[in-house]
Amino acid sequence: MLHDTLRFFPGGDRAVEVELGDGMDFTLNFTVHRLVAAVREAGIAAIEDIIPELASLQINYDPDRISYEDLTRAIAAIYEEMGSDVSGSLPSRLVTLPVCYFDEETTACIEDYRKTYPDKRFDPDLLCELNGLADRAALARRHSGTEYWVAALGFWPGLCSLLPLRPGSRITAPKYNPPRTWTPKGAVGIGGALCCVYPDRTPGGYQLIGRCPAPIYDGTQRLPAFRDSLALLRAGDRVRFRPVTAEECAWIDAEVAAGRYEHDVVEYQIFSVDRYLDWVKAHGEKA
Amino acid sequence: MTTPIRKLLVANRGEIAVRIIRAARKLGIATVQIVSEADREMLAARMADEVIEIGPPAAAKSYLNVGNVLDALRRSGADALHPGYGFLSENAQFAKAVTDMGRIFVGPDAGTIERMGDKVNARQAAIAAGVPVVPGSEGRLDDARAALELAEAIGYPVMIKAAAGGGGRGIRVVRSAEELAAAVPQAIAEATAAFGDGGLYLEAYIENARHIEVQILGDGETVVHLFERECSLQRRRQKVWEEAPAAALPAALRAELCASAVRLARSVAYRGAGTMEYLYDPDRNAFYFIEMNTRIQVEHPVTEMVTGVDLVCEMLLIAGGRKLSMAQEDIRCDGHAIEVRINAEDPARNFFPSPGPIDRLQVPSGEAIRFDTGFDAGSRVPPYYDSLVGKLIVSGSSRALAIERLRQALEELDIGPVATTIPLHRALARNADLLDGNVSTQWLERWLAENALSS
Amino acid sequence: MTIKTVEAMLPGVIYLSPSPDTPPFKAAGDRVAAGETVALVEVMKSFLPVEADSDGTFLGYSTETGSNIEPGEAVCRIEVAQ
Amino acid sequence: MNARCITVLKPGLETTVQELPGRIGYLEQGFPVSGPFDKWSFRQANLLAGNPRDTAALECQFLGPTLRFDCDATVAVTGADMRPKLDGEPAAMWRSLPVRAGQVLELAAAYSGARGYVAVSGGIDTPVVLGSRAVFHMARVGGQALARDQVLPLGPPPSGAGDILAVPEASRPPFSTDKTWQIEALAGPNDDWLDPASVEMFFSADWSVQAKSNRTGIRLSGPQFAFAGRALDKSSDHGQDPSNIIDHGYPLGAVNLAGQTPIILVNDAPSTGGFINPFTVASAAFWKLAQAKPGDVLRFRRIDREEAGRLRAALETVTSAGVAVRV
Repeated sequence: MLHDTLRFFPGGDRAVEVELGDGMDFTLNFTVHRLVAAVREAGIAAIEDIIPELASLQINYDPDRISYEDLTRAIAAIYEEMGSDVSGSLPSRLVTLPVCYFDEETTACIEDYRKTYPDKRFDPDLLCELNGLADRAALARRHSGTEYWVAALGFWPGLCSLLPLRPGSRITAPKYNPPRTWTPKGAVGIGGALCCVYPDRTPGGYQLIGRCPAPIYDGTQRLPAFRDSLALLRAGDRVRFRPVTAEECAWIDAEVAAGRYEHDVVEYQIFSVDRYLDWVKAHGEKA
Repeated sequence: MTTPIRKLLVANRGEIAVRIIRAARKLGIATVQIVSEADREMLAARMADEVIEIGPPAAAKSYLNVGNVLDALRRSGADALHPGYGFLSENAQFAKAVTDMGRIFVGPDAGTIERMGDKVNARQAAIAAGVPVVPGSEGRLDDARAALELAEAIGYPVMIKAAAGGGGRGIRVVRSAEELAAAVPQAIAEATAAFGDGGLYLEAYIENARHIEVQILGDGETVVHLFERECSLQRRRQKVWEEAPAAALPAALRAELCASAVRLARSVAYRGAGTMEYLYDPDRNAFYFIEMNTRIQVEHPVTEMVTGVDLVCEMLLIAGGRKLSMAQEDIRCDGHAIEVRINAEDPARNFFPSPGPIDRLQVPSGEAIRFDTGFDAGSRVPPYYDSLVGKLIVSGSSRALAIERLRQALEELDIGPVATTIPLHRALARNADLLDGNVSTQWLERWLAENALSS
Repeated sequence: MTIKTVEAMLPGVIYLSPSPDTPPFKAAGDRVAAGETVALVEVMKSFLPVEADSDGTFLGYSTETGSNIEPGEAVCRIEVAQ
Repeated sequence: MNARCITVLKPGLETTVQELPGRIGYLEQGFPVSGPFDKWSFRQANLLAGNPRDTAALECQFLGPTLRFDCDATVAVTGADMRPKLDGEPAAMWRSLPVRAGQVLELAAAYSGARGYVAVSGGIDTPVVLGSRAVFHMARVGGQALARDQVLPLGPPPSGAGDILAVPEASRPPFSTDKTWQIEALAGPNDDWLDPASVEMFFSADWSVQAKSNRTGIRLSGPQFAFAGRALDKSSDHGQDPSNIIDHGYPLGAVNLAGQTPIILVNDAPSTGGFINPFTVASAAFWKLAQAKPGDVLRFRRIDREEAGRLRAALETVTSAGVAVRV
């Protein structure tokens, strides 16, 4: 749900939170990204960083170059000009990531947690039950049967929040409580209505369903996909998961280790929200 | 001389406890000594008629623990309490609790301690009594113009400091209007960055300040002074060497200084022994009141040596309700006395505290030599309290003779194996600046920075 | 015989046992060797050992587990045979 | 002629290379800004070493490193008092120290403050990663904490180096002597999620710094918060706890409320997350957070943006070149 106008919340003397609406859905997030693109386009020199998030964006600025009042006025004007009806298009790369569902490493991680918290239901079983899926194969089919929208990145370098684009592909789950102390690098998880890939071995709270052997974070920038950054994904990209066998997964691991792996990235695609929303309507569902 | 006090609780330790017990004995008063677990064997405990243990070594749990000290007072049946110096001696609530129990607190009443113990209040009282204070801004200054006008009135050099700061923070000295104009914006920025408050104070900078203090005695009506002491030799604001009278004070100014102290004490109907502390500015030839101590001071013996008055006895007599036994004209200052503080600190290791055993304690004796200590051979200096081992006090008919006597006495004084500051005093007693009386409150730190001492 | 005080090097929270459900590192009367851990200080999510600096007999702790400690504060006392 | 470098003999406790302004422009991919925690001490160290004030230098935490200089250089030590020694002799802080090749600088545990800075003429010349040499240790971005025997390359010495400079005491950051710090903070962005009485409570209570604090967050202990209607009656997208909110950006210096534990998000903090940030510390007050030790008490003083600007300007003045004076 979009607010009627932007709401500004100052975050100290160097940041402002710009809230567009209340809720977690694609159209709201798409509007966030359109506004971010328009603000970038405007080239306000005092802006240092912009963080697009699910329903809001944060702007870090140099208050000695622009006042809070002038900045928020400028952002409101840009939004006004852009119009709040959801239409238009954005450049969007399509990244295909291999995933080995219910692999050994994530299974070991879940078992490790269950040693301390034996009541914790095994993650894939919990997901099947909560989402009315017959078995693990059905869970893997539901998960890999859609493109995902990279709604935001944050919390940890390269950690992404993915929203499923295909109606009916939504999988929901509660988060671990308390969180895990570790998660395998590349683990694929579900929390709330979001999906994520863990960029590194970090603590975490999403329910785990598999592992992606293609790195989405490379601290040493060794692989060609990391020429410009240590993180693979950017907000506004789309991700598709391609199921692979344990054998193929091991082969990819070896290619990565040898520094040869090339990510499957289709650059320069344009994502048209009008065509997408038409498609959703044709599927008889609301986005 | 008689006093209604029959039994006195000594609420302190070390040399001042011994000193109080001696005075009490002279007046026929029984004594009760409180001790922490670490002080059971100390000299004062062995001298007192009774001993009450009040808690573990840490001062906060024993000598500073109001509940425990009051409990000891109740149990002891003492009708008076002498707080000495430090610990609870200037704690107004404690003094009130003692009198609320129907016992005598040897010192001024709680109201006076509270009023004169607060620097700001004491300064107000001094201004009201016509006692000069360091000239400066009455309130905050927030801009350069006000600072310039005031500095012109006071005369350079002046010192600017942050209103919100403390402990010498944010102080800078300027010597001309040009320097002031440059320094004020910088000082405002520093104070803003440091404290979130850019307000400044400005006051006269006293380049070669000497610390001079006046001893007074009052009985609530009459106040007399016992002349002044000079304590300019200080390290980290701790006095190291004290003299009476002050060597460099012109006679006319001395009379005015002592009179001002009497005036201030009289204005608050002071009762007991007290000390008015001043800075003397030789360049402006002026003195300024800084604060008052409402208790006996460590360096009181130098005053006793030159006046012949037993200050601790007088305190007990006044506390017992007697009027002053002497008039101002009865008090004379004869000769010169010097006290040096012997601390268990190693001057060769940057005055590192060195508590430990005292196996050797040889004290010089003779006419005009006094050694006040809370230890004897076989004791230990515990690590929990201040490091004062003893005070060597000498006098002579002139300052030069007193210094000569001090030098000899320091040669004879032998304390060990604990490290002490005796080597520092031996070096100081031979120093030309000191012999000439050419020192200031900054002198010792500067001298220490330039001269390595070996123990 | 001299009594030595072991002091904390770092500010933080002091722990007198290796983990919450184990007994303290040392009890009165225990032998202590120089370099042995007698407590832990937690700072910045790291646990750093407080080590005895001489051999001797452990006399007791001077602080409580879980309390805040400053550099230079006493952690425990050790009687050192000379 | 030796290469211009430093060898790490002892690493200290998470000693890192830091640089200003930090890693700018990568927050949207989840990279924190990093950079020195106490900018005041950091810049003064650089000025004393003859460097531009934002040059890469070392940040030491609680326990400093031991470093051997493999070339002649000018060094400066500022910040927490880690009692530096040069070849075993006490060395002065807050002034330029000329060192010769082979000399060893040793820093001990911090007696006052928590973070010390060591700047070297020419600066530390580690590789630039995503625009900065600042290290985010936890994710190994820009390198990680110093390790024993690591060799740190130095940049070319600045021209005109070699003056012996000092920062007068009045211009140095004043560390608390009574274990309490006044921290200037602004309300927002999410103060409307708290009960108004809890907003007032935040600015009047004593908050104690937990030992679990580090460069990602300063964890506080103190009284409990009560929430406003907005936090208690919200759509399920926000999460179950009253302090949950739909994932949003985290401002630097935000007082992040996860359950009832406030965590001030500092230089290496997460860029986004799902908890509210009712208050934000003024950027010019960060240095105090850097120097607060476990058990110290923080008291927050409410200020507005205008006053935050005055504080920034003041900090700018005391970290500008003129502050270091010739000895």
